[in-house]
Amino acid sequence: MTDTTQITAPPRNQWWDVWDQFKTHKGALIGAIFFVLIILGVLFGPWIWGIDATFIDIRSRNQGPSFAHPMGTDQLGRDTFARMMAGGRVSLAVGLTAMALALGLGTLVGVMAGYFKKLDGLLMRTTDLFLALPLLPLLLVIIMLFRDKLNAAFGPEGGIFILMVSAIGATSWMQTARIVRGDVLAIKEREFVLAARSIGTPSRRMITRHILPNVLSPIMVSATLGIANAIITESALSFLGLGFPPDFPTWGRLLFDSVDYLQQYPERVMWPGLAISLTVLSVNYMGDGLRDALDPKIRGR
Amino acid sequence: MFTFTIRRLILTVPTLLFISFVIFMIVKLSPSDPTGNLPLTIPSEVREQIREALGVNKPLIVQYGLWLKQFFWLEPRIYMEHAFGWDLGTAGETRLISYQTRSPVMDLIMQRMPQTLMVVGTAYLVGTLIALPIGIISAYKQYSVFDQIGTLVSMIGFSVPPFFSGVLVIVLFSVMIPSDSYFWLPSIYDTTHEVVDWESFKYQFRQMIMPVMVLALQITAQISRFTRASMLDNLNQDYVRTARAKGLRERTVVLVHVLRNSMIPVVTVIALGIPSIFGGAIITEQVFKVNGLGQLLIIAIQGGDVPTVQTLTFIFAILIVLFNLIADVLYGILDPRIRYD
Amino acid sequence: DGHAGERGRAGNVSIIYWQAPSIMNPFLSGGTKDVEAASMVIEPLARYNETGALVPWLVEEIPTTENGGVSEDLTTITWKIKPGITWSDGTPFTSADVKFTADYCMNPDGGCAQVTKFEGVSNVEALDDMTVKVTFDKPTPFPYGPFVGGESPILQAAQFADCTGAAASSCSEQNFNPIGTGPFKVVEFKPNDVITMEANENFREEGKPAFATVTFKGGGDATAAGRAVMETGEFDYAWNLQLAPDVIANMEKGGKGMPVAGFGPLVERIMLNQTNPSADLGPEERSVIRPHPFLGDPAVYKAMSMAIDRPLLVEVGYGKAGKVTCNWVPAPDAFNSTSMTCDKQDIEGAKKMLEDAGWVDSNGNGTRDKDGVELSLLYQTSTNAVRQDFQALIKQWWSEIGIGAELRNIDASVFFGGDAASPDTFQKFYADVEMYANTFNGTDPQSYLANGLCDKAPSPATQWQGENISRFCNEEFDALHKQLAETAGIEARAEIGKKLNDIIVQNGGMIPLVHRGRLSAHANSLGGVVLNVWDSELWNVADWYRKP
Amino acid sequence: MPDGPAPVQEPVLDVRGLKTVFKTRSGEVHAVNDVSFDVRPGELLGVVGESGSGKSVTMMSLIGLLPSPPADIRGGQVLFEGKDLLHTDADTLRGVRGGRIGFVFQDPMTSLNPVFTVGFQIMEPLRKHMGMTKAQARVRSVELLELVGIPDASRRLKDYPHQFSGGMRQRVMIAIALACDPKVLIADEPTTALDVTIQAQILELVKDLREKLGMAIIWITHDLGVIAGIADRVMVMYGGQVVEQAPTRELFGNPQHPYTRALLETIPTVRGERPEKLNVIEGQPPILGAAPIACPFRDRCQYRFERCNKENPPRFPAGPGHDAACFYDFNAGGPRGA
Amino acid sequence: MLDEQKQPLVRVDKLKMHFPIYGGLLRRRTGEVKAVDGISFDIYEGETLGLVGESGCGKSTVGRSVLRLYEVTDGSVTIDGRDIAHAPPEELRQMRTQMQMIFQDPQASLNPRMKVSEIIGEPLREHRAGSAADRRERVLELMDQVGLNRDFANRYPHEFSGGQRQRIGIARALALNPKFIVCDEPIAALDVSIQAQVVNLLEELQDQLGLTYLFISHDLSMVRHIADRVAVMYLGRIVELAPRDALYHEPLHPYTKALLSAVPEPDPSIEEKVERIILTGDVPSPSNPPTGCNFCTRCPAVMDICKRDEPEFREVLPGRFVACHHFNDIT
Ligand SMILES: Nc1ncnc2c1ncn2[C@@H]1O[C@H](COP(=O)(O)OP(=O)(O)OP(=O)(O)O)[C@@H](O)[C@H]1O
Ligand SMILES: Nc1ncnc2c1ncn2[C@@H]1O[C@H](COP(=O)(O)OP(=O)(O)OP(=O)(O)O)[C@@H](O)[C@H]1O
Ligand SMILES: [Mg+2]
Ligand SMILES: [Mg+2]
Ligand code: NI
Repeated sequence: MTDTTQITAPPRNQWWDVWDQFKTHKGALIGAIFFVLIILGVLFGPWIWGIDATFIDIRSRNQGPSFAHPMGTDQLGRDTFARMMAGGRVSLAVGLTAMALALGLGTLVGVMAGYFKKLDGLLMRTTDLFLALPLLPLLLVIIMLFRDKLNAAFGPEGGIFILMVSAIGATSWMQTARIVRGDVLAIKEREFVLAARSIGTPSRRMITRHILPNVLSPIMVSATLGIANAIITESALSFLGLGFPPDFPTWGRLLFDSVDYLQQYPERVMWPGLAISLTVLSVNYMGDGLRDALDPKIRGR
Repeated sequence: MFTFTIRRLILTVPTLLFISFVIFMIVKLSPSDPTGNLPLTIPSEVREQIREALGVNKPLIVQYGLWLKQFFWLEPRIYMEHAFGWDLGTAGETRLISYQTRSPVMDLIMQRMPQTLMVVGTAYLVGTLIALPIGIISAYKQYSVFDQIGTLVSMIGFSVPPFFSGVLVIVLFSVMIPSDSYFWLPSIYDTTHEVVDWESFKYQFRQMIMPVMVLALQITAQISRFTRASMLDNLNQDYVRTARAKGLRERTVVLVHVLRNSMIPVVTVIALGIPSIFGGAIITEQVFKVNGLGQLLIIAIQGGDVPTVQTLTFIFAILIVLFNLIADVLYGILDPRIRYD
Repeated sequence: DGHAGERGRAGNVSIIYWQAPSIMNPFLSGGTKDVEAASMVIEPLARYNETGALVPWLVEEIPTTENGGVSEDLTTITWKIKPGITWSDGTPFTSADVKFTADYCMNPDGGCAQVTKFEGVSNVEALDDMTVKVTFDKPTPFPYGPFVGGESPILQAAQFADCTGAAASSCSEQNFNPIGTGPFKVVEFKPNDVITMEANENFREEGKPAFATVTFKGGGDATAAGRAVMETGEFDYAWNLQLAPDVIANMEKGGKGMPVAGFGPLVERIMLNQTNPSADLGPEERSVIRPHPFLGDPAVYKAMSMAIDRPLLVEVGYGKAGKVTCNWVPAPDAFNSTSMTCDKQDIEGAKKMLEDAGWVDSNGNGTRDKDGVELSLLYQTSTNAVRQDFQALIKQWWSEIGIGAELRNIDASVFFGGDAASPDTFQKFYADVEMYANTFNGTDPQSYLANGLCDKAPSPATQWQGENISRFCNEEFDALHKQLAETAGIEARAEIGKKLNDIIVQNGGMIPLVHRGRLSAHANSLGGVVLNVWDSELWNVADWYRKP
Repeated sequence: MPDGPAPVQEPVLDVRGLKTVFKTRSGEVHAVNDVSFDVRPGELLGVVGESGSGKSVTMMSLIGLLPSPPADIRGGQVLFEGKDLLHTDADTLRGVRGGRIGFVFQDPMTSLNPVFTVGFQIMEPLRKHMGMTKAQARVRSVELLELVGIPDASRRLKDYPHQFSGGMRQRVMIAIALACDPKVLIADEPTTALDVTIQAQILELVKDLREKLGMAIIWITHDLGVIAGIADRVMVMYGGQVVEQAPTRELFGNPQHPYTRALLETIPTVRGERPEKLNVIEGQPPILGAAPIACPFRDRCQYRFERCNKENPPRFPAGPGHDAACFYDFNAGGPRGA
Repeated sequence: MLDEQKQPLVRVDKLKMHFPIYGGLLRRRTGEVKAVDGISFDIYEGETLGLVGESGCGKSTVGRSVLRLYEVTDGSVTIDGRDIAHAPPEELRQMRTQMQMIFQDPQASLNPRMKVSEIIGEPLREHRAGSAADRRERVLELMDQVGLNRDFANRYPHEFSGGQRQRIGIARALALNPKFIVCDEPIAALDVSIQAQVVNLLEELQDQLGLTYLFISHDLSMVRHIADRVAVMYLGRIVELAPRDALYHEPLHPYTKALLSAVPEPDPSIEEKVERIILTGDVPSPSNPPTGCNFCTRCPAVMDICKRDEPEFREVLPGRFVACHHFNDIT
């Protein structure tokens, strides 16, 4: 023990352990690879694939898959592949941001309610209240209510994006809040929190250092469910005519638009349907794997 | 238990009042206009006149007060009069009137209730009945082929929006299959159909198959996942080992000891899902033309029918609050360890 | 075949409307679905046939100046009711019912959606049981507003006596189940869902209707309705299938039914803003002060029109249910001007025209400009898949001739909602061009043509109400319209109408695109369907029968 | 205290060469290695060893209570009433389980099903194994509860486990295990979770019951004090193996395995001498990764020598009814000769 | 240990800790769990006071209240001359450096997501300014002190065995050089062979650093080993407090007697001779303790007065305190 600076054991981040465990879950690994591929695809695909998603080539409309158009074209001759990528960007962006918002809100409320006894009653009643509000109708009303104001401020796409994300986010944080609160309550009783208190750690650091890292796994799991939920809600809103404008591709929109052509051009339904299902599926499997990987009982030694 | 229930019941009153206010205001403030759906050829003076006739232009707080009174005081009395034949002096009072149909909102809701309950309720039942065994077997045989397939199917069920799966089954069973075939299924739900004999029952059954299955797929997906998780939690408990040590059959161990415990959270989740039956499955109803409460709501929203939207939304809220309460009470009843008092 | 025979011989007929009827009283709702559902039960004195011609319905003949039914000074019209007509409850149909109907709708507290039909009516009197005289407060060359067409049917005075004025909306029993003279009567009305009807045993025509019962289903979407008629054969008649042409074509292959199209005066057009909508101006000035920075230049709006490939638009958007048109009023036929053609796209010609007028791309940014004014415009419309396709296509064509366009779409309920507080209504027109379709009721376009009058322009002073959306203003037009209002005789009126149409199109009030028809579908086995766009589609439901 | 049973009696349960392996993600865990022992009727066999030494796994392997996977019983025989329990059909095994062999688990808080009444849980094996009617079973359950010292038994049948205290729950567990008059009762650390005063109650009860019912008892614990009080014979386990076995007095008086010795030395007492400093066994218990090829205790052993690293010592006889798995002969004071 | 010159470092006076129970329609306070119900004791500098009793009798609650991890209901706690029970937050925070705690469950008391070095370094981070390098140096020093290999600094708690984890907990408690440490059953979760290691370590540290311990345990034999004086708790009260040898040799209170007699002896020859006092029944609920003496429901020597009057906790022999009516006459 003479060399005090040299630490022989590698400083191994626990995320590596999580990753090791995650890797052993086959479904999760495949899911993760898929998800990364999809994200890379929609992010960088449009750079590589030269055709613009809004470019109309009216002469080649309603074509089946070919080399020029791997997924065919739509009724105006726009390239479906390009539209799928553009749509994926929006759908995933909606999914990820709405999820992040719901998660942020849910975690904030959950942690506050769980940690500060005084806030608990108030925050949990608020959560109950939100749970008691029938969501879909309210979502519809909210969208009707604010769409135009936001459109005016951020342009039609930006406005509806903000609206969609905040509407979905604001109506789906409650479950997370409840779960997080429950976990925080349990963690608060764990001895290491008491230990930190006996040291004199103030609440702020107590939350960031001890509570939050330990409620991570339910949060992560809600996160994966949240993405799937947001993508699907967006498509349902498209169906009810309240989603993004029709010329603005999202997977939900593309799916909805092509349902009419189910018999003539079944592949048109297939692409967005497949994209949504695969994303949701991979995200769900990832969630399963993450839950296992983040559970120290399973990960243990 | 009893005081707990009473306490919760009392607490629901302010909650509901607050919710009613929120709902009233949100819906009211939305730019929905009762004349929005009239043809363009109707000039604006006429629109204004219609609005005036519908009482849209009164102060908000007056409207809220009136609405509250109608909802909580007038309508219950009217229903009591209907049910018991009393006279409670409701004759001259104006009820909650829908803008679109100019008829009492409550009557509309009552009219829609049967088909929604029939279709969505059956779907919920079927979905639950399918989900439970799937969840139980998946958990018992964790990571088996059955479990993997169950997971896959339920995730697909979770990720396929009903406007897609609905249309898909319609194309498969109503379009591709000739209508004289035995397997042909009607694509449009007949809400006037009455079951009087075996034949009409068969027809009712056939017309329910598709909407019920499309809905049940989603319900199954969710409940089976939940059941599986809950079963897994319990399968590792010590008391299961005790039961085995007693020499009980595997079936008894799982179906009596584990199931009973696992069902406690599942049952409450199922109870919490029941309000959604009344809320209808808006999209599925739309696809199969099961004109239930969901469709009523969506038409009302689109048509700017403010009283209908408010009332319907609020009824959903009441149901949610109520079933939350029921779920909590159920939890206490099912789990002898829980004592709320 | 099933043409003739006893009443009710053909069993049930099923009709699907993807918009569900919410009420059976057209006076309380102007919705087409409601008007048409009601038309099977309650009837007007006269209605339009499929060609747009007036036909007597509950009266002996159509009153005209020739037969003396319309007074020489054009201020009164006298209807003579056919004898022997009874309501479905067996009581006789009299002039008192007609007079009651007028009173009902003209009551200011009733919120009658059809008051425009009674515009200018100063008095309605029952001269005797069979005669009704309508007096107008000024000479009315086209006096066929009240009691004509599906929107103005006759209500039974006895049934609605207690439902006038403010009480109108509380009479849900009456509103759902009006007693009528039509071929059917309501058995059960489920608002926004299903109407069940049965044949009216007191119907005036022997052996009609052929069907004993009607199932009138509402709700869903156009695709499902079309599919139910043409593919699965579950329904006999589907209304207004606003679907992509290839979808319709594919459904037709199902072999169970066929689409039918009819053309009224509905025109999809691009309105050109005559005022300056610049966002830099205050709300009191925006879309009020004239002129527009460049849309007043004939070269610009003509080039814009030439760049459009209308046949392609028809093919992409409407198929059978659309025709190329260059006119504002393409129907009825008599009013359809033939002085312009526009069915050829001419990109080169358009470019040249702009070039000649001095619009060149001097700064190389892709859009032409002149004197520092860029040819770039804001193009708005309501949210609707076909319109967005049109927008995309037209934007591409315009960009080919060097006109830039920014697209915008607004939710239909806002766009057409008429909310004076919203900046996005089509009436405010805070854009350079906007696209929508408009039409008029009946066959006489006089009041429709009034939408081009200077003083009908929406402005802050009128709370943005008014139908002259493009703020077109032309002295010649105003004068000519005045002349129309004083002219009787269909031919003379048509001549003036065409001229008015030409003035507005040629002076850049609008760019008409597609003359839209209505497309419905009926089962192959359903006979007697005559699609009528001038009146209720179900106008002749009494004549429908089942082909063997 | 009865001094060692008559050796002529046939064992009721005879375990020979039991091997149990767990297959886990990170490789195999050899939890039980070649464990052999027997119990005779009326005898109380104490099993001690530190946590993870394989005590519970051994006992659960006997009656097929280990879930498989991950558990895999690799070999051995468990002779009970003339049958090999490792190789009988599931039905017979179930008949033995709960019928002929009763089991009491460590944690009384979680071992009872929380949603069934205590009565239901006691009556279950009675109805299953003894074919009793409900009424008969109820009478018998009341008897059983009274036997284990629960006052007001007939009323408490209707109560749920959470309405009982820990000690009472453990009594209920014992009542369940005794329900069908088992020949063998296996108690896996039944008092570890209880307070000393309650533990004393339970120990008193077991002594009583053994005298009354005359069954064989296998009593697992890691508290040598408990063993000293009730066991006739003791078996010490370490690292998945039996390292020493002897009659109780013999073991405490003349331990023959370094682990046993060290263990006896580390334990503080409330009555005996109070040493200034506690003795410790340095080091950590072994990891049971692979089948042992050397003595599992070698790393912590003071008497270790070359051979210990190469061979796994077999159980050498060390006195009457006494054997120890160690190459060091304490009687002789040196390594065992070849 | 009855060295009168020695000053008490910790002085607990009539400490009460009642947890409220809410119930009824309005969630009113309907009662309270009297987890600690008026106890007093002193701990002298450098001494170890053992606190024993059955599960649920309030031992942990005492330990936590003394460190003011709970807001006490009544009574006072003075440590090193400063009133802990009523100190304002900032002062309390500073005083925390003087008093630390070691916990029962070495697994639960370490944040599973922090590295060992972070765990041990946390108190330093909270209370000592200083560079990261200084801190690290101190952490390694502490690890040496408790016998942990320095190489383990970057590992996570789950990579350690129970005994090692407890050493981490001890190192954390030592980080700020406290005077007083509350050990709340520090060995209960450990295996017998490991327990001795930890106890020895605690003793060594006490000698080296002059620490004062409140050693909570239900293991009477371990307490006998480590404590100088022992307090026996029953249902929220201390029933007996005495120097170690005296207590084990000759317990005075009937409960102490029963408790001691219940401890099994790992020696069959002694075990045979032990006279067991088997207590009947269960411990009453602390929310509804019996009137009079707490122990009267189970006491083998119960008298009438026990059911009426609460016995006073007083010194019956020099240095020996008992709360029992049997000792009423002794003054
Ligand atoms: N399901 C399992 N999967 C993998 N390893 C297991 C499993 N169950 C037990 N083990 C391992 O088997 C070994 C023996 O465990 P066992 O439970 O028999 O110990 P024990 O002596 O009963 O200890 P304790 O005193 O803690 O009850 C341990 O090393 C343990 O880690
Ligand atoms: N936060 C709390 N709220 C309510 N009651 C509590 C709380 N903490 C402890 N109690 C109650 O106070 C009593 C004493 O608890 P405490 O944890 O101090 O006992 P203990 O002697 O430490 O027991 P153990 O040996 O099991 O740790 C118990 O009845 C317990 O239920
Ligand atoms: Mg064990
Ligand atoms: Mg404690
Ligand atoms: Ni003896």
